Amino acid sequence: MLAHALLGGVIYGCYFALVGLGLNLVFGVMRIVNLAHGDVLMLGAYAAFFLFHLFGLSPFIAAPVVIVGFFLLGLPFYYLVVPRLALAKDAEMLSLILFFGIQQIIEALAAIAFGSSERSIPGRVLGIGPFHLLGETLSRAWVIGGAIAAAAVLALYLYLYHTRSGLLTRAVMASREEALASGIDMHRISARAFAIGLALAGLAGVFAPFMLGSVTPAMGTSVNLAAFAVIIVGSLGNPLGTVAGGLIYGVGLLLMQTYASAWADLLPNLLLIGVLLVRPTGLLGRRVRLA
Amino acid sequence: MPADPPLLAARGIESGYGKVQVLWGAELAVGARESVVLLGPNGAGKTTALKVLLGLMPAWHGTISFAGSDITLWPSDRRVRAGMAYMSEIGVFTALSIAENLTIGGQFAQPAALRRRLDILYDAFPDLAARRSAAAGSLSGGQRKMLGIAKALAGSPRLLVMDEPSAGLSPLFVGQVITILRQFHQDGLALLIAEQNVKFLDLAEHVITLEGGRTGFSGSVAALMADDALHRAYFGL
Amino acid sequence: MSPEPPPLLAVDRLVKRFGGFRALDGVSFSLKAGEVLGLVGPNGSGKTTCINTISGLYPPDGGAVRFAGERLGGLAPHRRARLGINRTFQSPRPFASLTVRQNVALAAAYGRRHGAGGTVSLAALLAMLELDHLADRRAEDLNSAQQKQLDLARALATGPRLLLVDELAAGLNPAELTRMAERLAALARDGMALLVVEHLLSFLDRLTDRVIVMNAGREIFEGTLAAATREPEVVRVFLGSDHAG
Amino acid sequence: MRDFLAVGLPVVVIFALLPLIYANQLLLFNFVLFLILAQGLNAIYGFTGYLPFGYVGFFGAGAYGFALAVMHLAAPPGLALALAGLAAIVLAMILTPLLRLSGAYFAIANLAAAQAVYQVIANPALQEITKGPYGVSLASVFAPRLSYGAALLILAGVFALVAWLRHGRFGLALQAGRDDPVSAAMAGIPVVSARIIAWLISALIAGLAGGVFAWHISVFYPETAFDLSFSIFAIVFTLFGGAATLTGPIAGVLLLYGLYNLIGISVPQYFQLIYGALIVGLVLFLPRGLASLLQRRGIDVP
Repeated sequence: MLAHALLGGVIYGCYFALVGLGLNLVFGVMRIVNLAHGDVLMLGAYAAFFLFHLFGLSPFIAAPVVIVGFFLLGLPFYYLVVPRLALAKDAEMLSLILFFGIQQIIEALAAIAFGSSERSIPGRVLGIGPFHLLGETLSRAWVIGGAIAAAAVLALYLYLYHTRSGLLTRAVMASREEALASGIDMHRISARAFAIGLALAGLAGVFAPFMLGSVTPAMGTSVNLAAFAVIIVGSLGNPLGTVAGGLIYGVGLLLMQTYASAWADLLPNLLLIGVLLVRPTGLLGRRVRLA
Repeated sequence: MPADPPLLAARGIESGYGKVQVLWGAELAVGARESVVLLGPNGAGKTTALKVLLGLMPAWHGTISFAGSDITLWPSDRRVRAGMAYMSEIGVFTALSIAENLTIGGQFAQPAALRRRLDILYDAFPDLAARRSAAAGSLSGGQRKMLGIAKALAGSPRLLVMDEPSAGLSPLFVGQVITILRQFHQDGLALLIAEQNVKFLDLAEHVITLEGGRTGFSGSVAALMADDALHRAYFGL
Repeated sequence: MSPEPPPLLAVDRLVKRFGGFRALDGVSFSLKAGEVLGLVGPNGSGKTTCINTISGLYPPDGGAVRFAGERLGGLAPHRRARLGINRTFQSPRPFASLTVRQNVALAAAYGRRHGAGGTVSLAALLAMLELDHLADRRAEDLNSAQQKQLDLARALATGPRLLLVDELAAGLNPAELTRMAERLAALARDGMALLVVEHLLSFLDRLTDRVIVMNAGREIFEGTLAAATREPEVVRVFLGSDHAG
Repeated sequence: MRDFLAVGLPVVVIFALLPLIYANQLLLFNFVLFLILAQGLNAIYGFTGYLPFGYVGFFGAGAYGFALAVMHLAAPPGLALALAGLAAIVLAMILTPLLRLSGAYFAIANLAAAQAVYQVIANPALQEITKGPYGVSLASVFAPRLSYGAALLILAGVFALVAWLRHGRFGLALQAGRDDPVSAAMAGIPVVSARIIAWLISALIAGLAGGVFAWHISVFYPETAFDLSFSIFAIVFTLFGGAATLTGPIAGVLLLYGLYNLIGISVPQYFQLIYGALIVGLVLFLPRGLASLLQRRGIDVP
């Protein structure tokens, strides 16, 4: 049972790393707290649901569609909203309230458009039969969801560390001030990072029906709390630190579900508060700014 | 006196932070291939002046031109693309490697041109060439300064604007910085260096002093020495 | 021989580190009631750090600050204010959304030590700093010179015995400078001890002739201002080389 | 006191008289409830700048504090109400270290805390104590007119408190600490302890609101008492009217909650949509709320 929980935990860890990844990228580059992150994920899940039920398209096709679509929506959205925020005195706090408002809008629109009933995609569309790994039998949908999440994390790594645009993105994360002084076009880089953040959330959403269970318009808040737990446990402002946070979270969640299932829902919240109270700098790295 | 219009000219610059006005009509000009040292004690507005020239802070009043264009309202990335480079007092990204810092400096260059430029820079800065993939944060203060210069030069600028390259440096390193800057200046690079370290006057063809956010003295080093402008700018007594 | 009374402020080998950087590297000096001491030096020499450490914003990493004979240790800033230590800020930090009167009244209500400063009324304080006609304006609507006066008014409202002044002169016009210098001089005549960090030496010159010159967290000269500007070491530090003599 | 007499008291009196001419007492009660909650949020957000997304956690703690006191101690409503307030204060004391965090992290951690409290109370494993997800019934103490009256008393107290915060030395000290904690400390203000007091006061208000809510509706489920809409509504009403004033949150509640009910509760999503759009518009164009329209012209808004 322990081996199963640990193995499942690693798979879930990869998935939750993906859930936190976009949020952390946006925070790292723009110092903006995207409270609508979980709702973007929810929209990705609905996109996958409708592409499957209306057009019979599998999540493997929905994934690239969602990535490209959300990326293209993210660019204008950035220019519409974020530059105005940057002018404010306390941009971080204001961004939180602003995206809270955006979250409410998305959630309401989703409820109006899709209704509030629970939606799901049958797991068999990802392949039939159980999956055997290291002597354990796992759900095939889990393994695929985890593998795609790992691939997305790897893709972001390659972008950040092996392209010029990725280098400039890391430069902005390292020091906004020096990035400006170096003549980096902050808005171009930020808009791109913002759009990538949305695309990653959308991708996580496509596989949410298999990893998180059924989809509802109201799922955003709990996804957000999980995502914040992941990035705060990991390393705030450093997207790749999210992997460690995701793994800790995933393994913790599966262990809780295995040994204390009644209390498993508490994990993200307790982890979040616990880390913030005990070690406000995050377990692994960058500081959470203290008041 | 050169008849050509200056490469960079700033007229009547006023600026500041929030409600605190720091510059009260500063005047500055740098000719093509000229080196200008901006002298003044701390608090005189040197850093602010440079930031306004680079577009990192808005000019409340006044105009700035560079290479014949009015750049007063340009964003800073456009100014850098047009041939201005800025080395801030920090100068480098400590979290990134030496090679990455240089690539950021040359972000607007074509890959082939950047490679050629980096070869030249690594020749000029052998310390950096030996440790290309080391994090800039692992360098000593003097080496960081050298990296900052190399990074600023990676984009092959026409004008290098520097904020206190001597800050935090031992006299030995100050000498090295001056030597390397002289070398690039002789190859045609125009310099505008804000300093309180008078040693940099060795490099200057023209000196401007800032006193309380206004241009004080403007002239040759010899004239500066003849006048007691220097002592007045620093001690105000 | 009656023993000399202890100085009001005694800073003893004070050390403050930020990471590996020693912003204060063993600074010592003392200050008596009614005395004005200037603190000068290039940027980054540790002057403001010195003020921040004495006022309690930074805990010291070594050495001691004694006030009226008592060691302050890690005493919180608001308690130091109530003991009679106060300060102004290099760029003024008013309570932006409160009125000028509220700014000053709060400092008087919370910061005044027992039995102190009963002589100066709020109205007199506002009048002295030319803020009386602005009393009901929000602090954020003042210009920078007025905000500096407000910073000083707020510090004075606590009835300090020691006032730490950080770069008060920058941004003031000549007439304002003259009035400010006269005000500070008057405070010293009334027995207040002043530690004045200042770049504008001509301003400092009107207040005191006793200065400490700092460089790299250490004291490199103590004496009169005039002597300081002739001291080769000081000139070297200010100008960065021995170019000018 | 002037603000209380001019603005607060008339509102209380109007809501005391309205049941005589208007029959929907539950609706009136909800108005009073949101007036209390908005001012309670105002006490912490308006005066210290800390925005508690999980404000509903204190409300829920109060509701369950009341319910548990009635169910297990057979406490009379007055005592149960006091225990409701106490429950919220205890929760706030446990969460006090969150105040060390800067704004955004504080808000999120507070939200997580509210969720955690909900998950504990709704947990089937605790059915013996809390009745878990099956909800509580307090029919034995049901007395809608009394509980409405109690809500009005709480409202009057909360109005008086906020009026005092606006002009009293303590409230000004809080605002000074919000504007600049460093210079506030130099003015002799104990910024941290003042903030903690405001935090406990704000929690107490939500706890009392939760208690009186439990009393008034008498049958409810964990998801009713911990409904995130309580946080959202309180935040929207306060932001819309203008924080750190007495009138702002009142105007927010009367206008927005009035609108909410005027159009009808049947499609709550439309209101969520409108409220979301309002927040976005406020942040981008009017971050200090309606009150700032007047304040900008130099008019003092009570």
